[in-house]
Amino acid sequence: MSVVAERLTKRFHPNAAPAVCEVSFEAPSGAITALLGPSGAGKSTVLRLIAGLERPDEGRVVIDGGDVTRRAVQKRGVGFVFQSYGLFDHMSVRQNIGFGLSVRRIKRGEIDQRVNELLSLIQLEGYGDRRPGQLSGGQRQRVAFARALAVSPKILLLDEPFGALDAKVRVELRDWLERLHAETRITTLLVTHDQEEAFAVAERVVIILKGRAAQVGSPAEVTAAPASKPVADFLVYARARAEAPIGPLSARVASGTIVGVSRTGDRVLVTVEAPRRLEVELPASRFEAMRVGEGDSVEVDPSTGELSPRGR
Amino acid sequence: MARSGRRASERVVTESPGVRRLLIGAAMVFLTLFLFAPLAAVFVNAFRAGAGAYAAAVADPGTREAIGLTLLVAAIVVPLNLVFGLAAAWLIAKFSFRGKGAMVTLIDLPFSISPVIAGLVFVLLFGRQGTLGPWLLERGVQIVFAVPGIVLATLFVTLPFVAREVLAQMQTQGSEEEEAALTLGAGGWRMFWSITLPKVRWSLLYGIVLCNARAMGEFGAVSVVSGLIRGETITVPLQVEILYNEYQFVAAFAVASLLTLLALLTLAARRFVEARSAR
Amino acid sequence: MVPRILILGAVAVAVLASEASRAGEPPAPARPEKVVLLNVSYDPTRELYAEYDAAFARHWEAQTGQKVEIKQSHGGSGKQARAVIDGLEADVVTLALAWDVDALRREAELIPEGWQQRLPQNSAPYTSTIVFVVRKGNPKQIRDWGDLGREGVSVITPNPKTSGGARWNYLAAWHWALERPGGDEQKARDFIARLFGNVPVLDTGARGSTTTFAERNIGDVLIAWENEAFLLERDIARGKVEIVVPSSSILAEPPVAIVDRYVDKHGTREVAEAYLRYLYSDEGQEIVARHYYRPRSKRVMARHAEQFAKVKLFTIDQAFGGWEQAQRKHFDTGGVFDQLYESKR
Amino acid sequence: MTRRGVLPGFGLSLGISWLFLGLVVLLPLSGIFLRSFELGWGDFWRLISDPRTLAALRLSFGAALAAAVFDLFFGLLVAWVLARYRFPGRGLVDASVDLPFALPTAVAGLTLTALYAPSGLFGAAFGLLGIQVAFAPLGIVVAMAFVSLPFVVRTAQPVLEELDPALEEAAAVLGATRWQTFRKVILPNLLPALLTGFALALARAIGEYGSIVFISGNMPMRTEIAPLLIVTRLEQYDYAGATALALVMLVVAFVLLLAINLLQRWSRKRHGAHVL
Repeated sequence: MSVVAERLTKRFHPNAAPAVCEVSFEAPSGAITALLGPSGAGKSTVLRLIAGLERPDEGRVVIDGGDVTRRAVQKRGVGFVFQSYGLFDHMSVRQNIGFGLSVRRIKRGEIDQRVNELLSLIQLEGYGDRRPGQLSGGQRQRVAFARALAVSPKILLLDEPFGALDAKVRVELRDWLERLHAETRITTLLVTHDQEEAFAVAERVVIILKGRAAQVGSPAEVTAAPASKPVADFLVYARARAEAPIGPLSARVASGTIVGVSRTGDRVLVTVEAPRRLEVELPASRFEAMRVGEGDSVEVDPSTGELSPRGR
Repeated sequence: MARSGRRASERVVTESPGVRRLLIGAAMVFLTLFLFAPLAAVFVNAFRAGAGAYAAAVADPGTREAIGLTLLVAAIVVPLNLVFGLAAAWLIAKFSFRGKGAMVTLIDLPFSISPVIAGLVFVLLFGRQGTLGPWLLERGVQIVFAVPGIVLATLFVTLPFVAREVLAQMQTQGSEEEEAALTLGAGGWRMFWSITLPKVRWSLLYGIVLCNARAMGEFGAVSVVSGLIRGETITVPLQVEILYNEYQFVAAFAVASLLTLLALLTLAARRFVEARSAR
Repeated sequence: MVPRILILGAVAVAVLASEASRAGEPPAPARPEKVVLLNVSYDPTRELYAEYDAAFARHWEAQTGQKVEIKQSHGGSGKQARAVIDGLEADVVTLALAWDVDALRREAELIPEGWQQRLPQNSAPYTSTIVFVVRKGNPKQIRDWGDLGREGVSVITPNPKTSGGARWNYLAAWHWALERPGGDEQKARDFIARLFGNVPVLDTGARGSTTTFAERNIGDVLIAWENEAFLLERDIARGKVEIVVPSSSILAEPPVAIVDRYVDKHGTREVAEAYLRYLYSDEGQEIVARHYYRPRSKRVMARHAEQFAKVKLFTIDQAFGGWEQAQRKHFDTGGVFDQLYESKR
Repeated sequence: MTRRGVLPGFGLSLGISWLFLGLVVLLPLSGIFLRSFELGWGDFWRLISDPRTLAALRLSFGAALAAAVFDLFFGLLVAWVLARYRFPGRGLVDASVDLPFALPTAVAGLTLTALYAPSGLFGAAFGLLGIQVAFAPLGIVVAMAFVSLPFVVRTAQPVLEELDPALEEAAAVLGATRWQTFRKVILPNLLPALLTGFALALARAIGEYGSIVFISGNMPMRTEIAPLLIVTRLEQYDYAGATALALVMLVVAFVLLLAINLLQRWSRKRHGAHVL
């Protein structure tokens, strides 16, 4: 059940540079493939194009040898785990997991049986009747996994699945994902900006920079021979971030001072001393709306690259 | 990040274009018949006899006096509402105290009470047969069937507007800036004028606009306490009814069109305020 | 801080209240330069008093040198009486029926017993009667009261519970049915039931009914005051309606009275009395006749005789033994009228 | 929230607030209660249970319910279109939805009557179908629905705008059709806001007076609404009857207000949406 992306291109605004530009790669059957890149590089859009949540302007999506580019999202047989989980807050955990089955008009008994299996798979046996709002972040993430797996998808698409979790839970869940994958051997695509995460779980890595697939290969290949200077720069930068000590749970947002601003087209690369050096790339219009410049204090969320002026 | 810039119409997970067009069409047909047709009917009827008749109707002394009274009532009621609205919003947003829930309910109450009852309560209180009426009338103080009654009834029905608008904004804003001002040595009034008021200025403005529209347009409560004395206790909405009853239909609609213009201005003000406060 | 704002509040209330005291209040020994009268009246007299007030002001100033401004309030007769009882400080009331004026005595002792004998002709300086207004050409062939109970005839009349005029309508119809050959109480009741069964819209006041009939084109026949019918036929709906006079009708006597309690408070008794008396003068009667009310003065009546139809008229005292009895039997809560409506359910 | 002692103005704002509420709301309202206590249960019951009063109450509640249901459907349609689609004139339409709030009710009554009376544009059209609108219960429903339409639109619209797109996308990926997604995912999330809008519309419709006296025809037992009956009773010097009916309406207003507050709390817990 391989997934092939062929020259996928997507523009959100007719006059702007494409968010995704001629991206091609193959995600081999039964493996985990990571889409790795900085925030705003277009990784999530690639994943959404594969899922059918966006329509490509050009290019094709081939799943298991069949062209699904024009196929509706409901019919692609994919499982998708959203960064914000997208759990139905008005349903119990059980109803959430069983949702995909119930819309297929499967019998109650079968649904219950399948849901019980999945609850034990995600180690939340006693939690079936709770509402998602009553669970912790890690538990909610696992429910989102179970819900995606319930319909027996051919491929599993994960959009920054651990992005909203703190460091400790991230590592735990990553291990759990590896074990889950070992059991199911389901073809998986994982979007992440975290090099360590990508290299730890993925057999294949697609590095995406500025909407283009900059390099495709195994983690070892990519590290050994970066295809270009931007890839090398990105890997160094991402490694530096991964190795920097991550503070207590709340320290997701770092404060710092802008030390450099460089413009390319409609995007701006902002360098922040915080006190580590962080680089954040964002659309020029958004940067201008913040009315900050070199020497100003800002707050940076390293996990998402969000930049916000301080003290407003 | 690209996703936040996506426009709703570009969603893939949405209705098919056909369904979309059908829903938009249905909504537009509905609003045209249900909302815009009555609006247009006001002006069509007002100008049925030409611009001359319209001007004559608006310039009629009875109408001019009604406009004068309505402006007077609004000029009394709106500032009182402003004082009350700011005080109540500040109190509820910033402090917890006994009776707070009751206070919020009381502020909301005029929204859900029939305007007729709003008029009735003042007749029962200040009428000659009322509880306080005889005592006051003996001393030459007339409330109902005079301007004070109209002011009170209008105040009753408009009481929630400023308070609710400002309260909603104060609750979302928090108090950090006020506290900062205090630690920097600002006095209470200084803090209020230079921090709190600017922070809530848009909701305050909108509350005032709404309050004013309601004050000028109130009919039910005012009609119960008015006494309908020509040139003295007739407001613009009552003048509309009187003209209607005098077979002066064009004039009735002409005066009604003034109130309609006020309503349209109110809507425009809302757009303006929303656009400004969204920045 | 708290007491200060309480004081501010109290001051504000006091300011509001002081605005309440109306002009021309303390009874002055010498005549003040200007005096204000409030005449609380019912709906169809708007045009009449607009002209009469101006005439009286000229007359009074010529006679005494004092200016007089007359403020008018118009509404449903019962509603107006209620407002006066509740403190609308009318110097004079000119209402649709004696029952409503008498309410000022019954409910609040604003006027003394025997108020109706203080002015000539039962305190009714003008009278009117009840007639029909039909569509041009009288397509439904309506000739008399009996036709209003026919199937397929749509009748417009206001609500007798709230409108003085409507009570005259109702009583005229009732008495006609009672007085027919072979008529009795039960037949009258049935007839009234049929008549009101033909009423699609029951407005609160006479003016509302006229509007319904003339402007909204509802109904085949409007039961109306004679003066209101003339107004329709000659001005508002000229060429679209005509008047039909029934075989018998009631002599409606709209009474006038000064409100003793209030004129004494305002010091306006003299001018208020003169205001009402002037209604009986030749000039007053002439204005009354011009507005299609029937003048009491034989001389004035003779001049306008051709405009008023000859119709057999009965008074409420003759036919019903006075307002007290009529009201109690027909219009009080649970009376004949309520029974008719409630039995229709 | 317990910040007393840090921020100034507690005493002052407490004084002003209670002064206004006391003088303008509490004192006048207590008058109604005092008056009805003078009645006693027997009298009160007799006044409330007479057929005409019952008919008026039945009409007021029935018509208000019908109007609120009408608003629920069409308000949701309008809110959906405004929140989800972009089309020419959308801004104008969005602004004009509040028209019934801003338009004085007397004007609404005047113009609706002109349109829906048998001689009016719509009245004539309905007449061809044999349906009478003005001066019939249907006219009352139309006026009530008109004045309270914005409540449903303005409660539902922000929720629709702020609903996480991931919810609908998740449902789609899991195989739900658009209609299933609407029914099982969107509607339950919308429910508290819709119910709040419904209750607000209901409260407003029950109390509405100005627009209805023009359009209703005011026939006892048929098209006489409860607020009008209060006025009628007053005009017949029947203070007891007016007060008793007013008390019933007041109690209903209280109950609805309580329900609205609870619904809004529920809704806010879910979405942080706020109305009025």
